[in-house]
Amino acid sequence: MAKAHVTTTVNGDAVEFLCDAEQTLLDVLRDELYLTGSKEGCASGDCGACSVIADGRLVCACLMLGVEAEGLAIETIEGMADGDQLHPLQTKFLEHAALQCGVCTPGFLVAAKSLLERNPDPTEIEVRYWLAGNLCRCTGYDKIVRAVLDTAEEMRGG
Amino acid sequence: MARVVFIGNFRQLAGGDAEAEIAASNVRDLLRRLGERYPALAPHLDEGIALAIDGEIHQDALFSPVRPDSEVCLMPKIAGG
Amino acid sequence: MAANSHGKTNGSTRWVGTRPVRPDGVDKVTGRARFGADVHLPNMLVGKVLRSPHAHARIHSIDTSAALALPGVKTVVTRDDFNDLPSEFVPAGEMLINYRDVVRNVMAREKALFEGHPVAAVAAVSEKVAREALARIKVDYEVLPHVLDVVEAMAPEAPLLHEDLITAGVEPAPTTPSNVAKVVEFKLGDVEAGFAEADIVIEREFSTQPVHQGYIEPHACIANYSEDGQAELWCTTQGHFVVRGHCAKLLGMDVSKLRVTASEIGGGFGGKTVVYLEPVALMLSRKSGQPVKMTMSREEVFQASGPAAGTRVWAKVGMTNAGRITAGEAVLKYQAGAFQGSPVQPGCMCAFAPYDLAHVKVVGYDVVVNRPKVAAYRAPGAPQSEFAVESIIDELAKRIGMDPVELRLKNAAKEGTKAAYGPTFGPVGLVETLEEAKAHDHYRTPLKPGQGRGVASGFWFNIGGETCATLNLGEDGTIALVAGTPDIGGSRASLCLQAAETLGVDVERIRPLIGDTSTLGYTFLTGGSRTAFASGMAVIEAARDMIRQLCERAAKIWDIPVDAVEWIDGEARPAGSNAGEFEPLSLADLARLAGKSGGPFVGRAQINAQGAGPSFGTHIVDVDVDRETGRVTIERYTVIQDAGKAVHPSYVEGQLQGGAVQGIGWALNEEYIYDDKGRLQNPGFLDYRIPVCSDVPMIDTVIVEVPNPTHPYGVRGVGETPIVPPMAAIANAVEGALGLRFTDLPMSPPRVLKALGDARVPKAA
Amino acid sequence: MRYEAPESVEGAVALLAGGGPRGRVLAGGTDLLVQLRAGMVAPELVVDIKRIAETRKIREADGKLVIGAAVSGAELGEHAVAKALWPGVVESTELIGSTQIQGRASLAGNLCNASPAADTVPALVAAAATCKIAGPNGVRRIPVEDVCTGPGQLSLGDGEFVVAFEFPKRPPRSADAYLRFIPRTEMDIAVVGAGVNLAFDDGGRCVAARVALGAVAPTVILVEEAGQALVGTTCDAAALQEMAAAASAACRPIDDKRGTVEYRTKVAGVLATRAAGIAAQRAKESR
Repeated sequence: MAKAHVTTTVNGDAVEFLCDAEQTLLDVLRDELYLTGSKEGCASGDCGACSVIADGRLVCACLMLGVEAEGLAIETIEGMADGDQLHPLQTKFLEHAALQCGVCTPGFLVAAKSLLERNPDPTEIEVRYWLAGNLCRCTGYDKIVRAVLDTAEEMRGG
Repeated sequence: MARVVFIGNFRQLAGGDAEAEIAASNVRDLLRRLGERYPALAPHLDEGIALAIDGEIHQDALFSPVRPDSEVCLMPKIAGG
Repeated sequence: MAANSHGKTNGSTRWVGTRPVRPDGVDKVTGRARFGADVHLPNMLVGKVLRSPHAHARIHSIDTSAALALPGVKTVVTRDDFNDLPSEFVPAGEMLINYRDVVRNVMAREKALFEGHPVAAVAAVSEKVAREALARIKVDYEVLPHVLDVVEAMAPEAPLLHEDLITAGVEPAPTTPSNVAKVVEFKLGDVEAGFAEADIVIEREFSTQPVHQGYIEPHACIANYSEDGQAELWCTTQGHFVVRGHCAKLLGMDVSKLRVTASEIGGGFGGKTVVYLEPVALMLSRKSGQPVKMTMSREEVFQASGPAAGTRVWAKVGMTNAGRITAGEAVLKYQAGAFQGSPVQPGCMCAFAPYDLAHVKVVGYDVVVNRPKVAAYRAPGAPQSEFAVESIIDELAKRIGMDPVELRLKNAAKEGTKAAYGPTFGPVGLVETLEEAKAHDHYRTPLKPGQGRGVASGFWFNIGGETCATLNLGEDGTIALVAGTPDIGGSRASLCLQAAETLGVDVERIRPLIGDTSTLGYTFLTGGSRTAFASGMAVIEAARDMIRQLCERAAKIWDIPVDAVEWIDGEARPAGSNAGEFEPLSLADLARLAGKSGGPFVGRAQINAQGAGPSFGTHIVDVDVDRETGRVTIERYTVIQDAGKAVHPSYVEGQLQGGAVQGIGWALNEEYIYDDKGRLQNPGFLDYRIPVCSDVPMIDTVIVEVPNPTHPYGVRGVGETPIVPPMAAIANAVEGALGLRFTDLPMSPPRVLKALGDARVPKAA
Repeated sequence: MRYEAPESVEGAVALLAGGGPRGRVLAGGTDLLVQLRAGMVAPELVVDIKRIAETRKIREADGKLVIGAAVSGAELGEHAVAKALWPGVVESTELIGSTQIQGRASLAGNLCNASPAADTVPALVAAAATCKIAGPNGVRRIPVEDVCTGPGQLSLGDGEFVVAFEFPKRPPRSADAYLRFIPRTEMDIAVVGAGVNLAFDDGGRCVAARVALGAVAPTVILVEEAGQALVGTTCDAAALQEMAAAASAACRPIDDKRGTVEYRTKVAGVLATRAAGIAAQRAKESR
C-alpha cells in the first residue's frame, strides 16, 4: 500500500508528509515530523498528553489519523510560545510550579489555551471539567488549576 | 558497650535474644562481633541490613561510629518509591 | 506566586525556602524536554515484546522462524539469549532483588507466570513489521492453574508458582515448597500483657487491591550496542546507575562498557526503579547491530509493570478507657506478584510507627501470585498496613467519644519514643502535624449535613544512600551542577538552591544537569524520598569542597595562610583585620583568575548519606456520599506534613498534593480487575480509574518544619509519606458520614451502595 | 488499510458497497482508532464521511431538528437551537469522554459503535429520533432503537451508513433529559444511563413519556412500562417511584468491570427518577 501524501499546516507552517493510512496524527507528529512535544501516554484518548488543536478544536492527536489532517490547521505545544516570548499560560505554569515530571504539561497547556480562547473567565469547576481529559499523576491538579485561573485573570487584564 | 536491639527475624537468628551488649567503635567492628557471637546471624549481616544508631538509620555504612552508650537497632534495609 | 502554603521557616536562609522557577521549567512548558520515547537515532529499529496471554503456563517451545523470515525483521530474542543467573540477592530499588528472578521477569524461562510476562521480542524496521512478526512467533504453552488472591495462594493446595520456593524465616525450614516466600516478625514488649491492660480491644480484617503507580509516561528506552562490546542506553528511569548494574549483569557486560543516560522522566513513584525493556533492547541491539527503540503501550504498562501489593491485613489494637493505646498486633499478607519481594517488611515496620507503644507484634507474609511482580510505590508497604491501624484508631476514638486528633496526640511518637519497629526516634514532627491539624480552619469548620470528616496520620522512614555530585565552576563564575539522581519532581531546583545557599551565590548562576553513568560515581536511584536529602547533602559537600579550593586560591593570591581566608556571601574575604587588607575575591573573580593561579575549580562529593530523618504527616478530609448511587465525593482535603525544611516549598506542596490525590484514587476507585483466566480486564486509563481533575478539590497543605539534625539545612524527604494517610482518612470520613466502616478498598460506588443496602436490612439477631 | 474521504453520500455508498465486509465508516474516530490500535479491527478500507456536507450540518426547520451524522459533540453543544429543543440529547453527547473527545466524537459514531453503554442512544431513543440511512438502494429511515441489534451488531446492510438524525417536532410543555452514572466525574463509560422525554398538557399532566436505559441490557432499551407509569400523572413522587420500579424491573444487565447486576438495576431506577425530575422541570419552564 503506497503511503498517502498529506498537505497540512502545523503551527502556521505549510507541511507535507507521507504516511500510512493507519498512522495516527500523533505518530506523524512524533515520528515523521519529529515534533515530540505531544506525548503518548495511552494511545486511546484517555490521558490527553497528546492534546493538539485541529482547526480550532481541541483533540487528542492519538485519536485522529494522519491522513485526516489534510487541509487542516494543526497547533501543537511547539507553536505555543511566540518566538522567545512564552505564552502567559507557560509563564504561569512555571511560576505556580504547576508541573512536576512535566510529561503531561504540553497537553495541559494546549488544552488550557483552548479553554481560555473560548472562555476567558472560567470558574474553578469549569477549568476542572475542561481539563478532566488531561491526566496528571504528580500534582493532584491543584497548582495546575490555580495556574490556569491566574492566567485567565492576568489575560483579562486583572 | 553499645546496646544492640534485635527486632523482627533478627531476634530469631540471635537465638531469641532481644538485646545484646557489644563493645565496638564502629559498625564494622559491631557487625564482626555480632557475627562471632551469633553464628546464625553472621550470613545475614553482609547485605540487606540497616542499623538505627541512636535512632538514625545507617545503611551500608561500615565506618559509621558507634558510641559506648549507643543504642543500635538491627533492621531490614529500607528504600522506597 | 503559589499562595496556598503556610510554610513556616526557621533559621535564616537566603535561598533555601524560596520558590524560584525551576531550571528545567522552560523546556517542559515548550515541549522541548526529551523524555524516554522522544529520541530518534539514525538507523534505528523498533523493538516489540511478545507477552504471555496466560496467567500461568509452562513454555515447552518457542518457534521464531516465521518471524525471522518476515522481510524487515532483523532479530528475535527469547529466553535462550539470556544466560540464567544464580540466586543472588542484591540491594535494589525497594529492597533486595534476586537476579535469578530478574532475568526471568525480563524474559520468561521455564514458565510464564502472569498475563503479560515477556516471552520473546523482535527488532524490525517499523512498528508495523514488528507487530506482524510477533504474530508469527509460535509458543507452545501448557496452561497451568493459576492463583491471584493472596490468601488462596497461601493454601496448601494452591497452584505452585515456583516448585523450589521454600519459605524463609521459619524455623525449622519447611521441607515442601509453597507460595509463601518469607515470614517476617517484629515484636516489642509483650502484646498479651498489653491487651490485658486494655479496656477496649478492636480487631478487624482489611483488604486492599493492587494499585498501579500510574505514571503518565510509559516505559521507553533506546539501546545502541556497538560491535566493540560497548553500549549506550537512553531510558526513562528513577536510577540509571541501578539500570546499568542490572543490564550489565543480565548481558554479561562490564559496567564501564555501558553508559546509561536518564531521559527526562514522566513520573515514576517507585515504578521506574527496576528494569523491564532495557536489557531486552540491549540484547536486540547487540544481535541486530543497530540501535533499537522500545516503548510500552499503556496496556503493557498495566499488564507487566509493577503495581503496589494487594494485601489482606488483620489488625488488633487495645486501649484504656482513658485513651491510652496499650498494644497493637497485626498480620500482614502481601502479594509479591510472580516473584518474591513484596514490601511486607516495611509494611510491618510502619504499621504502628506513629504511636508510642510498649507492646507490638506484627507478622508479615511475602506471597507469590500470578500477577506482575510488584514494584515500589511511594512508601512501599506502608499505606496498606497503616490503613488498617489508622482505621481502628479512629474507631477506638469514636468508641470512647474522644476527638481522633486528641487520641493520636495522646499516643503520638515523639523524640525519644522507642519506635514500634525498634529504634528510638530523634526529633520528629508528628505531634506538630497533629497540633496544626487541630488548629486548622478545616478541622474547626462545621460539616454540612450528611458529610463526614476523617483524619489519619502516616509515617515513612526516608533514606539516604550512595550519592555523587559535582560542581564545575565556569570561567565566568557560573556553575554547572551535576547530580546523578534523575529529577522526577523538581529536584534540580532544590539541589541548585542548596548549592546556592552553601556557596552564597545567586541560584540563577547555577545550572543543573543529571549526569550519565560515566560522568559521576555510582549514585543510587531517586526513591525513598532521598533526593532532596541525599543529593542535597552531596551538593552541599561539593560546594564546601569548592569553597575550600577557592579559599586556598585566595590565600595563595593574597599570599596569606589559608586559615586567614573566609568564604562569606559568595566571596573570599580576609578573616579579620589581622589577616591583611585585601579586596574580597568573588566567585567570578576567582573563576577569571583560575587558569593563571593554578587551574579550574571543581567541587566534588561522593558520599553515602546517612541519617535521613523520618517524616510524619496528618491528613484531614471531608466527604459527601450520594446515598442512592454510593459515590463518595471529596469535598475538602488538607495535608499537614513535616518536611524538616522545605527547600523549595512549591515542590514540597506538590509532593503532598500529588500523594494525597493518588491516595484518593487508591481509596475510591483504583483496582485491578481480572477474569477467571487471570487476564487483566482493565489495562487502560479508561477503566483503571485514577482521579481526574474534576474529581478532586484544591488540596490545602501545611508544611511543618522540625529540622532533621543530620542535614545542614534540616531537610527530610517528603515524597513518600503523603500517600500513607489518605485511605484511612477517607474511610474514617465515610464512616462519619454513613456510620459504616469500610475495611475493603476501593470504596467504589457499587461497594458503598451494597453496604448501604445491607445496613438497611436488619441483621438477624 | 486504504483511506478514502468522499465528498458525497453516493460516493461513500459506492466505496462502502465495493469495500466488502472489511470496510468501516470513520466519523469522529474516537472508537474506531482505539479499536484499530488494539488490533480489534483490521479494516481494508476506511471511509471518512466528514467531508460530506450533509453529515456536518445541524438544521432546524418547522421545529424539526436534523443533526448530521458526523457533527461533533462540541459543535452540537455550541448550537443554541439544538440545545433549546433537545437539551437531553445535547447533554448526552456532551458527556462522551473529555473535551478532546468532544472535539471529534459524533452521534452516529456513538450509535454505530453499538455499545449498550453508549451515552447518546438512550437520549436519542427517548427523543424518538430517526436515523436517515443511505445505501445502495437509496435512502431509508428507521427509529434509532432499531439500529443496534446487540453489542457490536447493527441492522445496517452492506454499503449502508447513517447520514443524519431526524427529530420529531417538539410539542409545547415538553422536554428531555439524560443522566448517566460513572464512578468518577468524567472520563468513564456509563455504568447506567437514563434518557427521559416528557410532554405535559396545560394542566400539568404528563401526556407522553419515553424512558430509555443504557448499559442495563445487550442494547439500549425503551422501557414502555416506565413511560406508562408517568402518563396521566403529574410526575409526583408516587408516580416517579412506580416509574423507577418499572425501569429497574426492565434491566437485564451483566456483571462486568464497570458494575454489577445488582448495582446497575438499582441505579437505573435512581437515574431514571432524577432524569425525569429534570425533564419535568424543563418542560414546566418551556412555553
